[in-house]
Amino acid sequence: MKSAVVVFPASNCDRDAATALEQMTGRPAHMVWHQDSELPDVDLVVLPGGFSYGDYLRCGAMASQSKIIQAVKAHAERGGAVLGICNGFQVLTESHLLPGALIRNADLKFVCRSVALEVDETQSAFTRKYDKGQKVSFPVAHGEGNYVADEETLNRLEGEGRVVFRYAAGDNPNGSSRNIAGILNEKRNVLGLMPHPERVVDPLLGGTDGRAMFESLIEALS
Amino acid sequence: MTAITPELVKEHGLSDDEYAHIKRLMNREPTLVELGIFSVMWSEHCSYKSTRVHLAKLPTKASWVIQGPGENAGVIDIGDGDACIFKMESHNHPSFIEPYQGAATGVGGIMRDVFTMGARPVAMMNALRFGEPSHPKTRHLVSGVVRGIGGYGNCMGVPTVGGEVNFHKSYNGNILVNAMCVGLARTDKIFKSAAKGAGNPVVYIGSKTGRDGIHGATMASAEFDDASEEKRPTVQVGDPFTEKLLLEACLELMATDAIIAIQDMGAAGLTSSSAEMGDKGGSGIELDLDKVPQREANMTAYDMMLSESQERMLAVLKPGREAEAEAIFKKWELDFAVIGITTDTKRLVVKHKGEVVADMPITALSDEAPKYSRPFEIRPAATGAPSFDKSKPVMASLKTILAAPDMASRRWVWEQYDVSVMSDTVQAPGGDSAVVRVHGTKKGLAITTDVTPRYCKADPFEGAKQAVAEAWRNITAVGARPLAVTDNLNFGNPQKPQIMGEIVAGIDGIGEACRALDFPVIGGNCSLYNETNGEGILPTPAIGGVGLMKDVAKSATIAFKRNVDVIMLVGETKGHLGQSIYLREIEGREEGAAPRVHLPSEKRNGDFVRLLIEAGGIDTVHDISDGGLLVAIAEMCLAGKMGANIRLPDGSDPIPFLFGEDQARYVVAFPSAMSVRVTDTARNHGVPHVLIGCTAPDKLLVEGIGELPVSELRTAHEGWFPRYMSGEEVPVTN
Amino acid sequence: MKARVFVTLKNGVLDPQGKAIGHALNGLGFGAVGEVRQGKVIDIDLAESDAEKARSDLKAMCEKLLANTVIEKYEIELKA
Amino acid sequence: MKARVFVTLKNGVLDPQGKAIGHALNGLGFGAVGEVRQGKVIDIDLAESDAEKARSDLKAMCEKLLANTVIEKYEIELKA
Ligand SMILES: Nc1ncnc2c1ncn2[C@@H]1O[C@H](COP(=O)(O)OP(=O)(O)O)[C@@H](O)[C@H]1O
Ligand SMILES: [Mg+2]
Repeated sequence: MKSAVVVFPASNCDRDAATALEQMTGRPAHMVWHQDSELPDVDLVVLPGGFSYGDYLRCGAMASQSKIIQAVKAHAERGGAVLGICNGFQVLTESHLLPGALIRNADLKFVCRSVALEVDETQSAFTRKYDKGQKVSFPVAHGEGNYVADEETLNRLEGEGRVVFRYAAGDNPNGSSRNIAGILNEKRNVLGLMPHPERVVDPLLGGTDGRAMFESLIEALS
Repeated sequence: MTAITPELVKEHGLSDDEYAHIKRLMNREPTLVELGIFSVMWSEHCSYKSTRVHLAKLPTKASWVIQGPGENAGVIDIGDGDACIFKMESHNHPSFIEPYQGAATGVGGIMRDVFTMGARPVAMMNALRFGEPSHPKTRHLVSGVVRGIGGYGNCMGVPTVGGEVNFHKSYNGNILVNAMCVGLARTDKIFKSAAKGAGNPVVYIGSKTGRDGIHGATMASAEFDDASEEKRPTVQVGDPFTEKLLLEACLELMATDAIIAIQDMGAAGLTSSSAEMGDKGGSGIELDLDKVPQREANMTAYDMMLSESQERMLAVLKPGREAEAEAIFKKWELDFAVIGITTDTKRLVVKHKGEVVADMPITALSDEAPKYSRPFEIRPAATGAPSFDKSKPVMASLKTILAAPDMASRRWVWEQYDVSVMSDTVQAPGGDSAVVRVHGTKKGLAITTDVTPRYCKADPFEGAKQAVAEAWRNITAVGARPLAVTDNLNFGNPQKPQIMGEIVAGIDGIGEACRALDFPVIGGNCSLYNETNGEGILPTPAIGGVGLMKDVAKSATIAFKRNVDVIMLVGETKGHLGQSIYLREIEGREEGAAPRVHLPSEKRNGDFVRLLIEAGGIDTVHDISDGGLLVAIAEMCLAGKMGANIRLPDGSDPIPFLFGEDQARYVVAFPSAMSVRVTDTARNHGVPHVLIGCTAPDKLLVEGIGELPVSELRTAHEGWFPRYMSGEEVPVTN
Repeated sequence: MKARVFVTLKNGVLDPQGKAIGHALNGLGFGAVGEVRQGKVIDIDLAESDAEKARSDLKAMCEKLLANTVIEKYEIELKA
Repeated sequence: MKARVFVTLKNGVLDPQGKAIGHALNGLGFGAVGEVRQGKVIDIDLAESDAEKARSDLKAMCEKLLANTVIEKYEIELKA
């Protein structure tokens, strides 16, 4: 699987994503500057976590206007896989590649801790190696991960099996509607999620529950 | 030209003698700009005039020290061509005025000190002291400071991996916010601030200059700014986004060989950075202020030289490399301007609108800066072993202690920090030291900050020794070899002989401990004049320590791991209750002698514990500090989500044994099959040790005394901070 | 020309900040405080003398960047 | 009664958000955009019919909570 990681000004999980990708796929990821207008020939594009443009105005808003986003949209249009993690998820909603919006955590505090998640959907290139209903634990680290959308959108996401990860009952760190932690687009090739799978691929660093996501992608895209 | 009146001199914080000396050095009256430059360069903050003679006594050398005090940060060699660069600094006063921005810019400032030397910051720590919880300002300050630290550090993408939080009434009007940054570089790619050579371009990079935090602002606004309607805010606002760009741009420029010298603009911005670079390089510097990127209209030379706008750097480049550098800063969308040139005159010359507004010998700002041997008086240390009520129920006391503001879990704090970004955090907050892997290797850095201010109050010398010893112990407890420290000396007014005595004794205590433990001081910061209504804060010489381990996979943690592991107490227990948490929280008294650190025992016991961890198989260690043995064991139960059965050695007095704060001690747990090997090794090394029980499910039990479910301990320990911060509870303590 | 743009949450969209402020104000004894909503105000210096053109540019800025029209609405105010 | 409170940074205080927004707008081709400053607007429902009283309450709210008067200033607007 060939992959690229987009670097926005003040992305800060770009190296983490690249390290995880290299560790899991055995080949280095392309680092793509936000001002570039083209993506290299890759199967997966990762929009990493961080604070693109300082998270000023709204998280992900300015990054969604970057040149590279047109290319990311075209890649998604062609059926290429796109994974937005944390700030990357925010960029995806701001670019309208995913519905809804991410607003301030309900308790207004930045939260960094491990959360219990349920894998709700395994019919996707991102999660086929998980079991449906499997409980996994990923860290979150964000101040604005509270997913909101109108009822109709929420119903549709659920009805179409596009809610991929949910915070386990009682462990919702941000007040997200219906405990939503990660969602797919209609074509199921774009995933955005607030928790960080790339931070749980190394047993020394608090777990390996994120590995199956990369293994799923490798199987689906190679 | 503005006449320099005695009032103006006074408003610049210069004494009559100092001003007379300035006139001698200049051979004339200074201009206003020159006066401003002298005032900041000769300030306590920049010149260390009260402490320099004493700081000179600290041990600063070891074979692994690449750079001791004197540069922006200290540097140690951690093998394989890797260097670790670190420093701690205070932002106390600004954080009291505006907790969010004060703490945030404190974080930003210390990061610049580290990346200006070529390092990528990899870990942040924060040592915080607040007033008593019942004080009306405390909650607001805690909330703002923690948000500010997180706001800046999280955006930078550097994990904040530990720190300290204390509450005490002596900080009611003067909180302490000390931040430490640890970075990594290659030993052959370390950048310094000596602007050697003449004719080299001086370049300004980063944010534009505004009128932020200008000293003597009251005076300045009356003098030069009749147009402005508002009083100028002296608070600086941090812009972590720009800092992140500045970090990446600087590291990119550093990968070339275009830089001769580079220095962040910290306190006293353009003034101190240019003066220090010229001083260290033995050169002169000529600045043209018209070239300085400016945020506001009509800025005066005085404004620009004294501005403390954040996220700025000054560099000296090799001639002809300007375009290359500029391209990098353009890419990162940062301001870049050539604002001057180095000369061979050893003078700082500042031009503005075609006029020379300052022209002064650089040595007048450095070597000639005042240095005082202030009178000091060493107050006798508190003595005696306090009495206590033997009938108080031990388990209830344990619960009370675990829920005390100084002892309760700091989870509420650290969950607001990104602790795992950069994917190298092996041990996040909650243990003895944070452990951060050196990216791409098996090596790890162990990082801690420590000081117990109540010991320092009772006995400044022993207390300072203890701070070093505890840092050394915390690093040892995870299995790392302690290598070096940075200090942050927070004290009251040095012009009071009693306070000066605390400072002198404190520095001597640090020196003695660092020498004995082979733990040199490679950097530091002094924050003096910390007072509330004329009362000094508790003397607070915070110690930031860094150690190295060869293989992070072997790092020990405090969590009990297996049922029926043997629990061993390492070190001698006499039951020292003076100045203990037990005495304060249960008996309501702060008295008696502070515990003494016997440095040879400290070293012997610690070396033994490290040996056990390094040999493999021992993965559970906790040092014993605040609260004593039973608190340490309770913390190990909480972290491991399991219990323990403890048996007191024959003849021991329960309360002093369980809650005494004797030094040089650790709790170690291991499978019983290892008992013989471990006890033999201890005997061979002459290390006092005793087996005191074993791990167990669910309950902490002390034989013949009582028991508590771990869940109940958890509720007590985890509950206080969130309850307090949500406004539900304002306990009256200390 | 100076412009002021208001960006506020659409009705019905959850506003955690507004809620927290309202709660805190009640807690401070301001009992008369009912619902509170927080939004942004963005002041812009525009080198543009034609009010029509300014207004249409500002509208474009809002649609493109200043507001997230999924959850926010905006108002534009031109001054002198 | 409804009130609108504006909380904005004092002049001279660095506004990183405004700066970044201005920069982004320029980057999007809005060349006429000069300085940008971002502030907050807080809309408050007040169960208070006396305008005088409302105004003085709002002032107290600003001083106590809504504005950080070290770096921010505020304006109060009452609406029917
Ligand atoms: N301000 C803080 N930020 C992050 N972590 C903190 C902070 N204060 C305390 N901690 C963490 O809480 C744990 C307990 O702190 P402390 O009791 O001071 O440890 P010790 O006694 O081992 O020095 C440590 O892991 C420490 O790093
Ligand atoms: Mg410890």
